[in-house]
Amino acid sequence: MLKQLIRAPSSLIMKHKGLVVLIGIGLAVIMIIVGSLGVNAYTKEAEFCASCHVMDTVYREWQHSAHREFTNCNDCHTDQKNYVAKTWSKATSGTGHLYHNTFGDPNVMLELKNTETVQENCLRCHANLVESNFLMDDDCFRCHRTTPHGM
Amino acid sequence: TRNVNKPLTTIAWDIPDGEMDPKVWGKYFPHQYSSYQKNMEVIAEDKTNYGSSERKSHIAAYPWKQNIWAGYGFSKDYNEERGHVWSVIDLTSTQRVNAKTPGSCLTCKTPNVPVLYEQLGDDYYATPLAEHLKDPNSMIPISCANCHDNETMELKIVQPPLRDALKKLGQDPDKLTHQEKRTLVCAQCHVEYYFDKENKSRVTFPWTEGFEPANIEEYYADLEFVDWEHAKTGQGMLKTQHPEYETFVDSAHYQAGVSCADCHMPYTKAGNEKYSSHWWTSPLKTAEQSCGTCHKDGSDARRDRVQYIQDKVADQLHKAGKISEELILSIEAAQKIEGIEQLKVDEAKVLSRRAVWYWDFVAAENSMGFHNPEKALHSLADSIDYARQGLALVKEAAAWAGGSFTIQPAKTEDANPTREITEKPNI
Amino acid sequence: TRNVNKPLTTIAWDIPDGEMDPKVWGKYFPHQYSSYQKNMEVIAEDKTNYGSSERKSHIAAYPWKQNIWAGYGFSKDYNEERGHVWSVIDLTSTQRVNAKTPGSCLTCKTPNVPVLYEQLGDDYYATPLAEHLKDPNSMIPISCANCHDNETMELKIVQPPLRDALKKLGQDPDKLTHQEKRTLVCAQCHVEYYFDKENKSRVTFPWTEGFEPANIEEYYADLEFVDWEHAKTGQGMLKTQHPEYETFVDSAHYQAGVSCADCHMPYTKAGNEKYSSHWWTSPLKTAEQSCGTCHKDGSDARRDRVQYIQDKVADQLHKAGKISEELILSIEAAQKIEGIEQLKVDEAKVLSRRAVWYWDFVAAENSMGFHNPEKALHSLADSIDYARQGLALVKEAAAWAGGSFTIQPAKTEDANPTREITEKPNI
Ligand code: HEC
Ligand code: HEC
Ligand code: HEC
Ligand code: HEC
Ligand code: HEC
Ligand code: HEC
Ligand code: HEC
Ligand code: HEC
Ligand code: HEC
Ligand code: HEC
Ligand code: HEC
Ligand code: HEC
Ligand code: HEC
Ligand code: HEC
Ligand SMILES: [Ca+2]
Ligand SMILES: [Ca+2]
Repeated sequence: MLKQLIRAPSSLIMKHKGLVVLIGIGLAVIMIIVGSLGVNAYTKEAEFCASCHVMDTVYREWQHSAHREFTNCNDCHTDQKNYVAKTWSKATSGTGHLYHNTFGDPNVMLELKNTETVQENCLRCHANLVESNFLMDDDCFRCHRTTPHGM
Repeated sequence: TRNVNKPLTTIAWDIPDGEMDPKVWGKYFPHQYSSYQKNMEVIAEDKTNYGSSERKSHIAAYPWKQNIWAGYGFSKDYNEERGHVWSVIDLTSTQRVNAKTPGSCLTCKTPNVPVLYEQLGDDYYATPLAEHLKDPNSMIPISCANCHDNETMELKIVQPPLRDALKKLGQDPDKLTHQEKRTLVCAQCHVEYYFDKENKSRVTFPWTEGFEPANIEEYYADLEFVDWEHAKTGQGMLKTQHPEYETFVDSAHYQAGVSCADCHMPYTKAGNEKYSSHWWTSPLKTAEQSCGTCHKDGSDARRDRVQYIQDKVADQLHKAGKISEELILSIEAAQKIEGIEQLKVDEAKVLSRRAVWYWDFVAAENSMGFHNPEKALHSLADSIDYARQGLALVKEAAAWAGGSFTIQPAKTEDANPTREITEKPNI
Repeated sequence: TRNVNKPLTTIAWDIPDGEMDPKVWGKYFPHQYSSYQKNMEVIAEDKTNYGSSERKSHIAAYPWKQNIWAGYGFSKDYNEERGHVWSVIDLTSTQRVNAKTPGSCLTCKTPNVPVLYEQLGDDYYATPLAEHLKDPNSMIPISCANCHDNETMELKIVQPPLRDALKKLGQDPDKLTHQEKRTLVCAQCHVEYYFDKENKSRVTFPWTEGFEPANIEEYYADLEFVDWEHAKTGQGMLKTQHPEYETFVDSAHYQAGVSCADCHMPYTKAGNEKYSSHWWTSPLKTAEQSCGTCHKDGSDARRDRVQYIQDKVADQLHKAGKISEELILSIEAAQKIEGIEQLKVDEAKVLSRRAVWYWDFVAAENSMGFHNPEKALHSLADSIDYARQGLALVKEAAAWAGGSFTIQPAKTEDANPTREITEKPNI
């Protein structure tokens, strides 16, 4: 079967078109799962994020904050609603960071874009503190400018 | 706590191997250096209820210490500790030091120690202190090289006794996490120690039984160790020295992952930059930054709470100290009574050793119990228990022998004066 | 702490004035009611290191209590407390109660008290307990009406002694914030009290000097108050009862605005709804909900920390108790020695009163020191100090009189058995 595949690829593939597509999809799914498991594990710790120079300041501030024992960067900066959302948010923003870091000026002032994600994450941990007051609807970091970092 | 071994990468520096002068290191790190220079400050008004950076006599303040330590250097000269930069000056001017003092005493006072140790090996310890002091580098007080690697600026355990102690506990001093090192660089010095007389006066940390006062007492008992023979009772005694780390190591803060540096080296803003304060002093002076990172109830609330704890500890501490003095003086007086049952007196003497040990574990510790209130108060209850047991024995034995005695507690006026210092550290 | 006096608005209820039956209240509030019913549970395996809901004898567990309280009801019958719904059954079956017991004893056991008090005024207290118990409403154990207003469901201070005590301190019991009431509804009962014999056995809280054990000791000294005369020494003694509030009131948690309800009545999810648990028990059983609101380090870390504190307290507590027993037995024995100096013995007796007071302040408190570790450990150091002082006096005096004595500590086997109970609360 293998030999045949090598000798006459096109015809065979055409013949078993459905099967091959299925195998292909299967392989792709496995690769995505294995890959994202790996990537998620590899990018889990704050040290990964801090491997970029631009992350130095925010990293050191986080490391001096009350949050260091319980949270790392991803707890706030990636969508934690579910596994797929987490992986997707990592992949998209990670590519962005890589691009900017490689081709852009890494010393540009950083600014937070994904405020919604961060806000949701604050609530993920602190909802019970604020659920009985109006703060629920306000951006936490409007007041908590330096939690856990920022000048 | 996680491993955050992250080198500084945005600054360039070039510090030669073996460089000890803080001025050289300071060129590259001006914020850390100028906060380091603040360790020279001695502002009398700036003191807190129980902490201070004034070189004042503990003996005059708590006169009973003269009798507790009779026959030992501490009864003659023992002062409130102050900033790191005074370390060598204070060492060379204390009356506890004499021509026979071994090099061991230099161990926690200068960055020259790891260098000397590399040169001399274990002979470093037994070499007389006076000998070591001929090397001008020994006059450099505690400085950058005591805690940092000159190439990476990472924290590093350089002091031989802590390296030994960690290895004995199965830990590799070169494979600690950054967060662990933020406590352990301090534990290089802020720990109880003894001179291992069977090993060339090697400075050793008595940690293998555990960190409770009872564990360390047991360690010394197994070793039949004595720091000095008491001048009034003849009992072989123990002296505790600055057990900050041993006290802290199972506190609420330690369990929560907090390190010495979190409180004593708060992250501080200088214009657009942040740096770790290198002014090691009472965190109550910097409560906003030191405690505010984690405690949002304001620095007044923090100070109130610290005071609640410290007042309770101080109350039992001074009470326990006075009872120990009473016991020692009573043993001294009762021993002279003819026909007194020696067995009872001997029992009381052993109790005086124990009472003083459990008292000193808190007295020699420098936070008035704050570093671990439960451990401090538990230790003081033990001290009072032993001292009062001893007193009961002595008084009963004296009465059986039909002899009465009176005692005369020491007074502030009796205290030996501290030597004046005019020198200033060159840093 | 803020005032969050927000009435319940989404539920409609109609509870008649004076209604005391929890079943009626429970119809409208099924979650609160079914958690309330859990107070009936006595699961032996479910106990924690130091807490429990099993009605087990404290006397058998710590036999020295028989001698400490000799001549007082507590030496015959004193059990671990359990769920609120057992209050009346446990009251009526304790051997501390007899025909002469005043109505005062009913005060913290049933919602019928405010009603009886309205009817009888201050005569309520001196009326015999047996008399009050004829009213079937007095058989209803602690229930909704002890803490809630039937119309608004708001928390309310209904118990006369706390209303009196607050007024004496200048506070209006009807103008407290909601957060204050989340502690003070418990302080209606979980407090030290005495019967003011000059005021018709009125239940009174000794709070005007402060909440430290030393303050309350002073309060009683000024009053020349005695709870009972000790059967072995003749000394007029004090008994502490459940000083949970007095212990808690200047703890770290209290200062941080935490209330009894925060830990003992955690907000709990039932499907889509949330309610305050009405199963008052050890918060260690519900650490996730009880502590997790504020402490994010997981319930195992919390339990470890509680254990660290409680082990330290228990160690000194049991030590202190045994020393107090030794003192009492020694006084008893020494008193019989001919020619013994009575002045010394009298001094020792006073010390036995003090030693027992400072010990009982922690022994009678129900958290093994957790509610305020510093206060508990400070109190125990005092207890040990006083007891050992007394022992020294007695032994010395006996020796001077040339008489020796031996003592025989109580054993578990000596303990009077607890009365069996078959009744169950009808709730
Ligand atoms: C390859 C280098 C690199 C790594 C690794 C890296 N970043 Fe970044 N990051 C950058 C650069 C460059 C920027 C600025 C460009 C921008 O605004 O997208 C940036 C911007 C950001 C921003 C602000 C912009 C936004 O998306 O809101 C956040 C938040 C952020 N990074 C978080 C993280 C986290 C979390 C990780 C680890 C999971 C991480 N970074 C890893 C280089 C990196
Ligand atoms: C507890 C939540 C939390 C954690 C943990 C956290 N961040 Fe942030 N991050 C925020 C918030 C909130 C902001 C917006 C700050 C502001 O605008 O004041 C932010 C902003 C940023 C920014 C852009 C703005 C800036 O200050 O330059 C970067 C880059 C960033 N974070 C990276 C990181 C990295 C890398 C880590 C891990 C070392 C991390 N964050 C950990 C909450 C978090
Ligand atoms: C994964 C859980 C988690 C997330 C996400 C999180 N926090 Fe926290 N936060 C904690 C914990 C745990 C603590 C308590 C730390 C301590 O003091 O021991 C804390 C403490 C705090 C504090 C008090 C200490 C301080 O640093 O000021 C503030 C304010 C705070 N968080 C705000 C925020 C905000 C704002 C966000 C979102 C930007 C956020 N938190 C996201 C877990 C979280
Ligand atoms: C309008 C300003 C404001 C907003 C918006 C706000 N906070 Fe706060 N928060 C405060 C203030 C003021 C404090 C008091 C303590 C402090 O930080 O000094 C506080 C304290 C806290 C604390 C620490 C509690 C403690 O004492 O341990 C946490 C956690 C917290 N906020 C979380 C949040 C979260 C989550 C949000 C968003 C849902 C939020 N805050 C939104 C002003 C705000
Ligand atoms: C949670 C905060 C905290 C931590 C962690 C901490 N300390 Fe302290 N330390 C204090 C406080 C508060 C005091 C009391 C200061 C006072 O009384 O003014 C103190 C006092 C001291 C003093 C005496 C200061 C003086 O003014 O004389 C020394 C020395 C000290 N600590 C060393 C250490 C060492 C070493 C460690 C780690 C093993 C450590 N501390 C960990 C808060 C802390
Ligand atoms: C393991 C480390 C270590 C060793 C070894 C050590 N010290 Fe110290 N020394 C300290 C620390 C930490 C302090 C500050 C804390 C304190 O004084 O309690 C200190 C403080 C001092 C002070 C100033 C306060 C005072 O006591 O008057 C003098 C003087 C001193 N040491 C002399 C000596 C002498 C003499 C020896 C040898 C017998 C010695 N040291 C051995 C760590 C050490
Ligand atoms: C007694 C120990 C000790 C001494 C002495 C010491 N440091 Fe540090 N240093 C630390 C600790 C602990 C940190 C905190 C590391 C962290 O939090 O990441 C630190 C951090 C630093 C940093 C990293 C940036 C920052 O501020 O957090 C620099 C740079 C630094 N020190 C320079 C110096 C210089 C220069 C000297 C001498 C003038 C010096 N240190 C002396 C213990 C010490
Ligand atoms: C090489 C030894 C050594 C190391 C390392 C060390 N200390 Fe010290 N420390 C001392 C000595 C010695 C003194 C007393 C100096 C004197 O009184 O002359 C002292 C004094 C202090 C004081 C009292 C200052 C005052 O004003 O009263 C504080 C606080 C302190 N150290 C904290 C720390 C902290 C925090 C660390 C770690 C980051 C640390 N030390 C590391 C030896 C050391
Ligand atoms: C990095 C975080 C952090 C820092 C910095 C910190 N604390 Fe704490 N503190 C904690 C945690 C965590 C607890 C324990 C409560 C808990 O387990 O959640 C605690 C508990 C306490 C308690 C109650 C414990 C007791 O024994 O009564 C006091 C008091 C306290 N801290 C005072 C201080 C003071 C004063 C400072 C500054 C000198 C300080 N803390 C700095 C995190 C911190
Ligand atoms: C911060 C949390 C906290 C607060 C606030 C608190 N408690 Fe407790 N309580 C505990 C813990 C923990 C225990 C020990 C339970 C154990 O040993 O199993 C305990 C034990 C008790 C017990 C004994 C329970 C048993 O199992 O036998 C009683 C009764 C009690 N508390 C009443 C109170 C009262 C009344 C208040 C308010 C004045 C209060 N507590 C406030 C945490 C708390
Ligand atoms: C001020 C309120 C108050 C008064 C008055 C009061 N009690 Fe109690 N009682 C309590 C509390 C709270 C508990 C549970 C805590 C404990 O047992 O320590 C309790 C527990 C009990 C128990 C069960 C545990 C045990 O001790 O065996 C009995 C029985 C009891 N009380 C009998 C009495 C008697 C008899 C009197 C009158 C002499 C009385 N009570 C007066 C509040 C009170
Ligand atoms: C020992 C005091 C006490 C008793 C008895 C008591 N409660 Fe409560 N109850 C409280 C406290 C405290 C709260 C908490 C109020 C808050 O946090 O807002 C509460 C809250 C409530 C609430 C408000 C909603 C909630 O769950 O927070 C309802 C409804 C309620 N109780 C019903 C009852 C019923 C029904 C009974 C009798 C079966 C009862 N209670 C018995 C003290 C008590
Ligand atoms: C009307 C008096 C009264 C009030 C109000 C009251 N208690 Fe109690 N409590 C008691 C009595 C009595 C017992 C012991 C019952 C028994 O053992 O028969 C008790 C027992 C307990 C126990 C021990 C339960 C066990 O399983 O061991 C806890 C915990 C407790 N109460 C907590 C609270 C808390 C929290 C509040 C306020 C929300 C409160 N109590 C209010 C009288 C009261
Ligand atoms: C509503 C908030 C809250 C709740 C609920 C709470 N705590 Fe705390 N806890 C605190 C605060 C605040 C501190 C003091 C530290 C501080 O000041 O930040 C503290 C301190 C502590 C400490 C250190 C104090 C000491 O004496 O060592 C321990 C241990 C602790 N809590 C255990 C518990 C346990 C166990 C529970 C549940 C039974 C609990 N806490 C419930 C807020 C809370
Ligand atoms: Ca000092
Ligand atoms: Ca119980």
